[in-house]
Amino acid sequence: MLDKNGIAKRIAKELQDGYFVNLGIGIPTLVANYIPDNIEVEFQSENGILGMGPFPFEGEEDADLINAGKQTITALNGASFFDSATSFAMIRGQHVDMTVLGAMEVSENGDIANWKIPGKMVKGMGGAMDLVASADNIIVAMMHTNRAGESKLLPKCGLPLTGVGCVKKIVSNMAVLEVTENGFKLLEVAPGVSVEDVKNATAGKLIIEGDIPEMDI
Amino acid sequence: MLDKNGIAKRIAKELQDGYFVNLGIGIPTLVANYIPDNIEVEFQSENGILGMGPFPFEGEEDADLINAGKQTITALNGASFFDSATSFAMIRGQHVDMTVLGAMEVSENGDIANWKIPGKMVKGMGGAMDLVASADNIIVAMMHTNRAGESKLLPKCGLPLTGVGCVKKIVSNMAVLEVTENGFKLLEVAPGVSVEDVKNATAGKLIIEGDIPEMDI
Amino acid sequence: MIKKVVNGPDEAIKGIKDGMTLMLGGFGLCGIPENSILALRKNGAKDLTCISNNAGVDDFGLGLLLQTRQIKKMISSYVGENDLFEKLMLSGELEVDLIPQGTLAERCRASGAGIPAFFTPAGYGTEVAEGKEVRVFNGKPHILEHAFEADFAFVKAWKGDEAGNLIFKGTARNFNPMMAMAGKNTVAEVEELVPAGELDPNTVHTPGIFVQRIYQGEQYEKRIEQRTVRTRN
Amino acid sequence: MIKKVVNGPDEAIKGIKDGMTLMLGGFGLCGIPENSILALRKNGAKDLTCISNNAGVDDFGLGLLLQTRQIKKMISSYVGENDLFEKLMLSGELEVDLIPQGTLAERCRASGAGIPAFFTPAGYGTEVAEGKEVRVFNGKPHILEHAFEADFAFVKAWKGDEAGNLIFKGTARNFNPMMAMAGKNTVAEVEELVPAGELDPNTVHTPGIFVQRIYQGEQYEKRIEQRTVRTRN
Repeated sequence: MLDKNGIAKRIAKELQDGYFVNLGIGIPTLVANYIPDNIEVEFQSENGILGMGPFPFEGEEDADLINAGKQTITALNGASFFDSATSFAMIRGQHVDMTVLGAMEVSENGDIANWKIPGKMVKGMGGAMDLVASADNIIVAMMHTNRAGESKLLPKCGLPLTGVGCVKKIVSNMAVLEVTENGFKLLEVAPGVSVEDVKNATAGKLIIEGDIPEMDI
Repeated sequence: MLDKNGIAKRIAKELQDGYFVNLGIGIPTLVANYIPDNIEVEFQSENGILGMGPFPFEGEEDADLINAGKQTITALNGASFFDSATSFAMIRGQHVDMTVLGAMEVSENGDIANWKIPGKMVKGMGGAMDLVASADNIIVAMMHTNRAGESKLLPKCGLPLTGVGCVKKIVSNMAVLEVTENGFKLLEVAPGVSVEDVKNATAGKLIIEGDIPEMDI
Repeated sequence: MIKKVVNGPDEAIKGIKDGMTLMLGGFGLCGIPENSILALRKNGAKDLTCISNNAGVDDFGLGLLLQTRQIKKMISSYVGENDLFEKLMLSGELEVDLIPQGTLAERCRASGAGIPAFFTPAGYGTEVAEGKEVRVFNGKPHILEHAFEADFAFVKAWKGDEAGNLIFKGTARNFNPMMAMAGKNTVAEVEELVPAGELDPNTVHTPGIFVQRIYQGEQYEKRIEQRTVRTRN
Repeated sequence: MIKKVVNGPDEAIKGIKDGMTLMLGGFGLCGIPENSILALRKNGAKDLTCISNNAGVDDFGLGLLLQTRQIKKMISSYVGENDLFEKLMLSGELEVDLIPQGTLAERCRASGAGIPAFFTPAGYGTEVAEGKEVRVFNGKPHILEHAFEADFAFVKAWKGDEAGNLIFKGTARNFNPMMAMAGKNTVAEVEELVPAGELDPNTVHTPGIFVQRIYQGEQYEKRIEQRTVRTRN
């Protein structure tokens, strides 16, 4: 079973040299800590920066330099700043190569819900709807089950949707799965997790073909 | 009867303090030479400058600084440069207060034709279609008749249109006219031109109400 | 030149009336029109509709106008940082229209650019698409979104000149340029106001044509929402 | 960082094939990708569709590719400065699609911004509107225009860095930023190429994400079309 950092580490292996990447809030943010040594990627934050760097040293925080999570950040060499319309032009226009975001629920046809729990919580979708509707390469970082132990990989989402049929890949604490026409296809299991465990934790249709390797992280 | 400079001079009297103005190629360009002393206006050129100044001194021409007529220009204090999409955002979004352009034909309902003579001349519409479709305050600077002496103020345009029902005012070498629901309303005649002369030179419906004053230029 | 420079925020908000629609720049607390918001609070205009990506925090930014119940309706993309907001929304005291962030930005730009409507893929198949026209382009469904209208737009820039030209700094740019384009009356507050001619025309982000009033803000708190740092090793 | 810097225009145009659609920045002869155009002429690719506001003059700019008959179709807003162009068009040797300048700019931007279509008032009631959907917004008729698609975009900037960031100068900016956004492969040529980190990120006009290849042009003629001057008194 992976912890949050483990999920981030596994997702980082999906990065390719030269990628422009948008990381959502939460686990996705951690991906930036595990970029493979032999490649370079550039991070885009939808509030208006390309070439986002690490947090500033103490005392060097700049209120005019934050990421989409409202955290103080820095800008790397080769960075650029731009307005929100240009930022979402990059996203909708598919200039961003990979999007990583969290989810409350994902359905076997790739629907995703992550912005609203009716009557309880309404924070808003922020840029998530634009991101999932636009990106070709969307990876969801999530826990396989909720706190009650119920599967978050469902036949159909129960919560209000963020996007339909858009999730291509899921990296959970238990497994890596591809969303195919026929359902969740199991690609890898986490260390210490059996195929049977994944089966039990997945409510949506699960496709298991041949031997399933253990993640290499 | 006015010459080109006279037309420009009369149009300049329509300028108001603080106006942003787009001047077309030809007679309209001359309007910049007759700005009343007590007001300031800013000229926008659709290729991407606001705050256009006079031609540069000899030897100071900059190939990277031209107007929409491809002439070398200068930039005044407070000028800004921008891309073509932003430039036409200013135009379509009605941020430009006054547009002056030439015409081959204008009809009594305010249609204008100025970009094409089928089979003979096709230079293109450039920004004219965006300008006439967007501006609330369009003044046409034109000769009242063509070289053959035929009226260019018509019941209906014969040439391909640039825009429909958009011209509000015409300043010709003979008169100032307002385009109303009922036709061309004569507002002023040029020095040495009689109401009868304007009547004879206007093929479209002409409205003459009361005494018509002579232009004060 | 027509005088765009006003004495301060109180003069800048002249004409604000109950029931008006306002746009306010900023992302989180970054690049928000601090001084204009304080003046709006002092002014007391109510039943306002505010178009702003976020709603501030409880005691700063637009949160100040929520405290005084001056806002009837918020049009935003993300409001997760404000407890009072959530309470007012769930109790029905506050109308809320949540829309995707990119759509919010583009609807502001469209308004300023004379584009009444456009198609976007964002929100297709979700609540956001309800009642909206759907059309397929290149095999992909899109929904039709419309330009916003706003009586006033309040933006905040780093530097500005007397002609209304604006330059933003870092990620404080965000929604400010599009909202400046969209406002019928755009009020810009700046950290530093200079005479026309001192800004390089090549580096201007918002040309002066989009700004009707401008003033130098008296004080900027520029509060940081999430102070994240690393330690020197 | 993935290597965007190429050795020169010949390497930059690799992948160009007969029948492709190209965008080329510039207004008149101002801000045109001079060196890329020369390389395209040397390359000889034909049956090209070129989206460019103008068509150059007889012996410079896109006029050079008209001379060699490499262009099958031009999509432009104004072509009045080119006699060969007019001849080829009237004789039917050259297909021409003339569209309003603002629509041209917006269709490029839309393409790069993932907006497949938008409404504009420009051209309503004219030849340009033929066959296009008309819809009334706020009492005013608009027509539906679609985003352009282009295989390559060629742009020219003043300064650029190794990350592909671009800064333009004066009115040489014009269509270049939108075309950079729109191209599947965007080739930028610059007068001065600097290492990443040397450009102020606040003054970048085109972020590097929109540029796939970049090189410093060997020579810039920057021909002036209408040299207008005043005399010192």
